[in-house]
Amino acid sequence: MNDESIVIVAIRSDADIIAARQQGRQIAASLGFTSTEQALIATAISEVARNIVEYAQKGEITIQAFSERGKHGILVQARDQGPGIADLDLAMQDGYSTSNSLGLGLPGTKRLMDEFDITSEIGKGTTVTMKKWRY
Amino acid sequence: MNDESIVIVAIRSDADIIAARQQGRQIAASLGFTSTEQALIATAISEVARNIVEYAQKGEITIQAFSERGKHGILVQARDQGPGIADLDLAMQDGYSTSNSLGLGLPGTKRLMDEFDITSEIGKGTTVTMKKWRY
Amino acid sequence: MAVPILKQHDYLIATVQSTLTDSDMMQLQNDLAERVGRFRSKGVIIDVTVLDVMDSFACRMIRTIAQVIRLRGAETVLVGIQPDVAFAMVQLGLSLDNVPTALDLEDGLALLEQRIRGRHNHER
Amino acid sequence: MAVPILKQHDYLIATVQSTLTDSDMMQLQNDLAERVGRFRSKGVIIDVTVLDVMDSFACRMIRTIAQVIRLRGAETVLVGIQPDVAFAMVQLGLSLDNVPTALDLEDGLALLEQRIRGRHNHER
Ligand SMILES: Nc1ncnc2c1ncn2[C@@H]1O[C@H](COP(=O)(O)OP(=O)(O)O)[C@@H](O)[C@H]1O
Ligand SMILES: Nc1ncnc2c1ncn2[C@@H]1O[C@H](COP(=O)(O)OP(=O)(O)O)[C@@H](O)[C@H]1O
Repeated sequence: MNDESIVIVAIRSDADIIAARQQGRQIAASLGFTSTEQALIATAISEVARNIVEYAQKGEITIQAFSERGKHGILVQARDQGPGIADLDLAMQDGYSTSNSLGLGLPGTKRLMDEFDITSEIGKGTTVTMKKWRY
Repeated sequence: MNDESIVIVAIRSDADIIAARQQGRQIAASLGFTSTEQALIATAISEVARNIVEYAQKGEITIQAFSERGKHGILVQARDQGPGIADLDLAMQDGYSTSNSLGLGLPGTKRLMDEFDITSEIGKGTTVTMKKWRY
Repeated sequence: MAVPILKQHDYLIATVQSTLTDSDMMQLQNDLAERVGRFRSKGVIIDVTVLDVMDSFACRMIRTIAQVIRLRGAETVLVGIQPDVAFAMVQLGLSLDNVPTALDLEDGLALLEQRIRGRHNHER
Repeated sequence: MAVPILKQHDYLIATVQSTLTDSDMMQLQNDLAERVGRFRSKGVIIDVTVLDVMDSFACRMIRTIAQVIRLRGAETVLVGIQPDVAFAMVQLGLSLDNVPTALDLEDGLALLEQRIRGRHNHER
């Protein structure tokens, strides 16, 4: 994969979650990430993709290589036009969940990646942008 | 080491963290600190040096002997031109961390030393100044 | 894809063959709960050797399955978590709670055997 | 500097030789997780006798390693924390969570032995 190509995976069902994380792992492998790092990236993708299915029903995940000031890595974005998140600080807390869930998805995903950014607007949707650098 | 000499350790990588704390231990030993106190000082240096690598990428640690109103001791300063800390009160709380970390570094370091002072400005950097008296 | 469940003496062995969807997981839970009763099984092994991701959802499902099996009077042991998967789980902050783990099927069977013997020989 | 890992019967013994960098720690974790599988080890001892500082980073790494090893079906015991190091850890407010500790290698091996026997005979 070169720096221009972007892989977009539409997320509608839990089969799509699996497809997205497999794509993520493959792209991470092609970019030279170690197998341990590939597992972290695939797990992060799985978490944000599941949130799309769970809370927004549908959305998409984009995965691409990127370079920035001499650093290289993988950029993953999860986007949906779902209900949005009212309190982002709360949503980022370990154990906070509005569903019958562990509430580790967002804070845990942040721990898996090097950079993590989430924006959300009520009624408009949610976007998670995350990066992992290749050392 | 006499009261005029200052040791400056540039901090850029985790090898530098190790160098800084070894320097700190040696200087503390030469100033007559007990081995237990040396361990406390070395641990404090390790924590602030790691924060430099983690949050500011680079900076420096200065270590020096000092005397003040009949008291003698060691003065350690950690300086960086990194992103700074938005809320110092929050950063000084046990368990507060913006990274995948324990959040004990700053409050714990304060417990290890006799005096502890932190100043920080967003976009300008952070300076931690700490002292341990020799009894 | 449904998970095949093998009956071996007092035990049931569920070998996860590929990444499971949510409904596969629910299916597995129902199948195991039902068969523990049908075969009067004393222990269940869930083998996740081929799983390359264990996310918070999968983790929660495994915990739930183990709790259900426990209420049906049997023990569950999870086997085959690969090193990379284990590390990702820990970084994510996941815990399996009280679900015991073993390296692989062989160790898992030994652990079940000992736990079930222990369970009968000691006060709980 | 990489940490040498010794295999002794059912156990692995990792003797930290000097202060570890972050990547040494990651390496140690990967090596241990892999070898627990290769040698079917039941327990891991991490010997930190020569460590002169255990900061919050090292502490977190040890906790993570122990959790990963647990998911691989083995137990971890930390041995050799020196008095000064222990005092600094306590002052700093660090806890090793559920990682059991022993005075030295000999006690660590005895503790592992007990824990592994205990694990099989009792409900956890
Ligand atoms: N894409 C999303 N759209 C709307 N709400 C979301 C989305 N992702 C997360 N949330 C909200 O944030 C909370 C925390 O998410 P998370 O940490 O992943 O935990 P969990 O999904 O286990 O509840 C969720 O319970 C939900 O209320
Ligand atoms: N030198 C620094 N530059 C910028 N931010 C810092 C620096 N040191 C500490 N911080 C901030 O303060 C928080 C608390 O620091 P600390 O108590 O050392 O815990 P930890 O490093 O484990 O997160 C950090 O998570 C980080 O956000």
